[in-house]
Amino acid sequence: MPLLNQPVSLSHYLLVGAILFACGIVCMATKRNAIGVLMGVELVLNGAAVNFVAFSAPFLRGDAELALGLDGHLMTLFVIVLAAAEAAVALAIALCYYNTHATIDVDQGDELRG
Amino acid sequence: MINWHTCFFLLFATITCAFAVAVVVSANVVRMAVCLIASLAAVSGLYFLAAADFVAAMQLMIYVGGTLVLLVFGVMLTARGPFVSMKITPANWLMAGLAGGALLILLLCAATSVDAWKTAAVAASAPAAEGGHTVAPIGMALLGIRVDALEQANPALRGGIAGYLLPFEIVSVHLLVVLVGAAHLARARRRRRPAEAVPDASRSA
Amino acid sequence: MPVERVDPELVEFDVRTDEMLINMGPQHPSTHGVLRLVLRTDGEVVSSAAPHIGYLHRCAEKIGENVSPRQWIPYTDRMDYLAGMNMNLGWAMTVEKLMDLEVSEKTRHLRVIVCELNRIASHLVAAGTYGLDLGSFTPFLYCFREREKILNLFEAVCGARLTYSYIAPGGLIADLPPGWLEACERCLGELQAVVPELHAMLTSNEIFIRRTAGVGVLSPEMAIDYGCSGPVLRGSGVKWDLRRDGQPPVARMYEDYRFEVIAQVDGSYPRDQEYPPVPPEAVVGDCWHRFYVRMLEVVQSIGLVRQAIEHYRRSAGPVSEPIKITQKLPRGEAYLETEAPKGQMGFLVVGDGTAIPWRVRARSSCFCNLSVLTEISRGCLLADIPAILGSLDIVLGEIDR
Amino acid sequence: MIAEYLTTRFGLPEWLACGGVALVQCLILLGIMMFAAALFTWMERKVAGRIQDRLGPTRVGGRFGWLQSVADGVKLLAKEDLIPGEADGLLFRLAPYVSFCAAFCVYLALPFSNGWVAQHLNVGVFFIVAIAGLEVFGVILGGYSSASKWSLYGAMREAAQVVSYEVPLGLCVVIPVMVAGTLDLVAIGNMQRGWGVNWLVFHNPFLFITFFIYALCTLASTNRAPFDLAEAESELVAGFLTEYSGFRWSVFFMAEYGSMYAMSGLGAILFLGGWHGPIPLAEMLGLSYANHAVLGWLGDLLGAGNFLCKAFLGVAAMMWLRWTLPRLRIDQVMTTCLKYCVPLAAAMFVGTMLWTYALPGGLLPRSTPLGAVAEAPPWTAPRAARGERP
Amino acid sequence: MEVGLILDKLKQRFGERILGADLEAADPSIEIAPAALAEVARILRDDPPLRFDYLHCITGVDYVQPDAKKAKSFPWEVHFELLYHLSSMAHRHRLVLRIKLPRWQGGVEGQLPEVPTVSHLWRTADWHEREVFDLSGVRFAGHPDLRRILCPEDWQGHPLRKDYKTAEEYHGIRTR
Repeated sequence: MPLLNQPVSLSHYLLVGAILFACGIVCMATKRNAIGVLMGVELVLNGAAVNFVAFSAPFLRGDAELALGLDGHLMTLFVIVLAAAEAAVALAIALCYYNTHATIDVDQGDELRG
Repeated sequence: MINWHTCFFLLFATITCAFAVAVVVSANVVRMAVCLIASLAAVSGLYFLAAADFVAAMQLMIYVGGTLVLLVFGVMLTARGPFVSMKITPANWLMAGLAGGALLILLLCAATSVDAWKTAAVAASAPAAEGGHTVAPIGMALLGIRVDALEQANPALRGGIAGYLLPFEIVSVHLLVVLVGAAHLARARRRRRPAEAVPDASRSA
Repeated sequence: MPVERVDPELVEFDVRTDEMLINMGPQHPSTHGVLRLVLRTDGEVVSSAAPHIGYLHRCAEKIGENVSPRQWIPYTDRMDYLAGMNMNLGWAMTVEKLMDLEVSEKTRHLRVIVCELNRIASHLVAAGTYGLDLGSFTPFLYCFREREKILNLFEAVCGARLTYSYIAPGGLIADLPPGWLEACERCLGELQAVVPELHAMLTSNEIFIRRTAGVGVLSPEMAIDYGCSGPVLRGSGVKWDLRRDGQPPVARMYEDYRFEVIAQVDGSYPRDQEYPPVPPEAVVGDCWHRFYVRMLEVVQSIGLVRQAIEHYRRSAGPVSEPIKITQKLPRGEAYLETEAPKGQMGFLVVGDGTAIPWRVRARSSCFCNLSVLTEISRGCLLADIPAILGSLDIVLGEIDR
Repeated sequence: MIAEYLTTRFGLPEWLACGGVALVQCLILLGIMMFAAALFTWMERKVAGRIQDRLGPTRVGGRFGWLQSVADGVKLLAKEDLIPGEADGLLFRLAPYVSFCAAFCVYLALPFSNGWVAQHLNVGVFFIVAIAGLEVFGVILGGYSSASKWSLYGAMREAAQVVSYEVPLGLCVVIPVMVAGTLDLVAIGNMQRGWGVNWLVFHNPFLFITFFIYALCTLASTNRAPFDLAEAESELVAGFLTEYSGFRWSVFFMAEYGSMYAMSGLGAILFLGGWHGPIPLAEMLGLSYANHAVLGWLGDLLGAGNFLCKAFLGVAAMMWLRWTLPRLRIDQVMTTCLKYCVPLAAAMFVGTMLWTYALPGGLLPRSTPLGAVAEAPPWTAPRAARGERP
Repeated sequence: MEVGLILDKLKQRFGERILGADLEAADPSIEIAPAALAEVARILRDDPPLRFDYLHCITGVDYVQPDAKKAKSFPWEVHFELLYHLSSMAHRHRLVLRIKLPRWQGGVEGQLPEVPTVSHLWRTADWHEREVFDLSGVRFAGHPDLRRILCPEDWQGHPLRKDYKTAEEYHGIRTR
């Protein structure tokens, strides 16, 4: 494991992002609870956001001039804000679903009826 | 070389990943929410380490303090009896595990594929300890002025750098629409119970 | 003035949650004893509140059938234990009515003194605990401090601070000790100064008004229908006070006293003194008015005690002696209600010619006042339940007997 | 700074020096927080007692009941530690510490005097507001995991209340930040040096009103009466604390006092001049680094005393309110927030914006914000500004 | 209105079903047939000159001497009595309605006597009737929710009956 011996670099951050991302995917795939699925989405978004932040830090990489700089930060900010919006809507849908179907199991929501 | 940046990176990265895995593994939705909170709070620590102080504060404030409270609220509204923990079939696990594992391997390969990414340019602790001082530039960028890129050497990059005024506006309008939509969606159908449909004297008084 | 009422139909469009049944009590800080309310709630909205009583049932009526009227006096103390004097008085006068006894003038005025003092004490507890119910701790201690002074007076009279057994059928167990009247007057003076303080902390406090005005509105018709009495009835704008409108023995007791029956009639309260203004948000019959009536009655009672002290000083002769324990009761029955602090406390006694009554019945005012809770708390918020319950001012000892 | 000194003077490895300093700083902050909690427990009893026309504690530890908090602590530790059978044991145990950690983390970025801060963040304001908002998780978890309906009610109320009040609180915090032009608390504090009129609260009428909105939102976000709906002992038995007892209960309690003090401190820095007194005593006496390092240090010490006093007074005001006012109802709490606080704070924001546009320096001549940053003691400025290469 | 006049009025209307009156007592009373209670009560409440809008109390009195030795000197006949204390706030008069019932319905021990409810006329009767049912053992026909109110729901017997025997134990708790 050469990465463990090195000072922290971009790759380290990318690894964390990858793990978050994969966890999010698995979470989305396995959870039957609508809110559980939502949590998976949050993990995926954060995985992406970690990557953005990592790419924008010039001191983490050998080719500092290629760093994203502020753009990465700004993209992350947009991700955060949009994730909040997404969570609000998704939660509203989940509650609406819960109110009409009296369950939160997404597997049972297979009809196109409100 | 062990320095504090490494130390804290390992700490936060471990917390992040461990709790992310816990979110996946845990069957109880309330515990999932708790793990998610811990995981995302640690992510904000990673942002601090990557000298993205404003983003880190925002992550804490909006994500952890706002979105996740909302999520927990949703959990509490719906988590009762059978929905607290729902069983997942092994086949489901297998499929998801395979897909996730494949994706993870792919991403790991990609993450370690570029040599320049594996070597930190400077001792990483110094800029991180200083914090990024990104607040003012980010604010200016959102207003369409890139104070950080004025001396950008690479003309290709300088050409590609634009202000973020328009996206900022779009996002703000988007947020408004989303909030209105969410408020509308969450309205429950009005129920009438005969016992309550009768107006009692106290209300007409 | 239209009042913002929490209408269950209006609130329900909010995020729907499951209906929940909650037991409020029997161990709960604001049920004023061992009352259990079963609340059916939808989020914060209470769709129904059903009182379950009986946790303090001590078979007082059954005991009354096995002891003589003198011996039952201590049991009346333990009904409304915040107004033992008034309980004593109710029972004593009922037995006197059955036996057709008259008490001396001095006894009558002395009874007025202690009963009105006890009314003040009881209303102080009601006001203090009401503050507590609304989350304000300080008025509670102010009220108890003043009540303590009254209890000191009672202790000097009869040796007890809570269960007095002072008024007995036929008279009183003792006359006043020397110097008592002066102490009493001093106490009244101090009390008079405290009332404005309480008005400032509660009655005219903005948050207090918001919490109580328009909450738990009890219409006068409903109040009469449910047999409500006392400040609960008067808070609904019904000018009815047994001290003025009661059966002859009760009305006669107060016959040469000047006092106002506190109730809002034709949109205004009696104006014999300076009272804080009625806020525009308040609706007759709401929690605020019930509380206000109590506070104003404290002032009236102070005046009554002052008058009674004058009367007492002028009347000669000894106080009447109570009947003996072995005193035989005539055959027949007598029912009498007196104006206790919480409302009309009625006693029924059926005599069979022996010293032990054949049947004793206590009609509790709080019992009736509490029964209206379900009606006036429909569709209120969870936080309104203590507000409404506190404004009804119940004592479980009296409800459960 | 001290770490650098240790490294250069004693040749300690950097990680050890930094770690040691960090540990000491944490311990000091923990000590401050614990001491504040203990002091406020005692003070709350005394203040309540005095307001209620009684004495409060008088016996434990001598004349004024000094040791009452210790006695309370001993009692709480000795109490039986109950976990309801139906409760989610792990979360139930975890919840108090979540609250406590959040309250504690606030202190990490809170400057006590000019540069006396554990971690100097240039997003200090946001960091504090964000971390303080995390305290709600402990309450929600505790309420949820207790498996009691009353606790659940408390948790739901807390969640709804805190999330709502975060909005006006954030707005109120942003207004002085806008005037100061920085999120750095040390810089904001240093801007307000000089006479008391330089305090941001007197900067313009809008900020003056903002201060009171901030105070209101602080009450709500720290769960103090009249906004203590999550606890609401007359309605919800004890709300989210219903099932807690003994040590865990006291941890919640310490978190509450800790965050009260922190939020008052934040208010003191943002509005009330931070560590600068109404009279610039330190400047008059020449207590500055320009004269001598020790004198400068003394000046900072004076500043710290100033700051602690202001925060302390804020807490005292909170206590005063608690023992005076009845509790609001949940719909009134939400109405206060959404109908009054948010629009009012937004209006103050616009007002201040226009004011600063029209009168950039405020009514009184003052140093510009960016100038104030530069004038901070040399070691608080970023290293780059000192001309060093990282 | 004087009780005598009320009596005349009721007699005009209900004739036979007004069984008697005691106008001399401290609390004048009118005795009516149990079956007529609901109708009489409605008239008492709604008739404008009567307007008995306030029901103070419902009392059940058990007239029986369980002690055989004292039974000889028992001054009343064995029966059960219900007393309704009514008054009118509008007219300031009052009245006691008296209803005599057998101690047990049809003389069968354990069969509670029955009277029509008045809880639809005076809401306060709701709880008072529950209390009388609970403690004295009278069944109020038509009562919406006739449950025990003061004693536990599974309590045996009606304690204010003179022949009530306390159970030895209640849920394993000794009661004596």
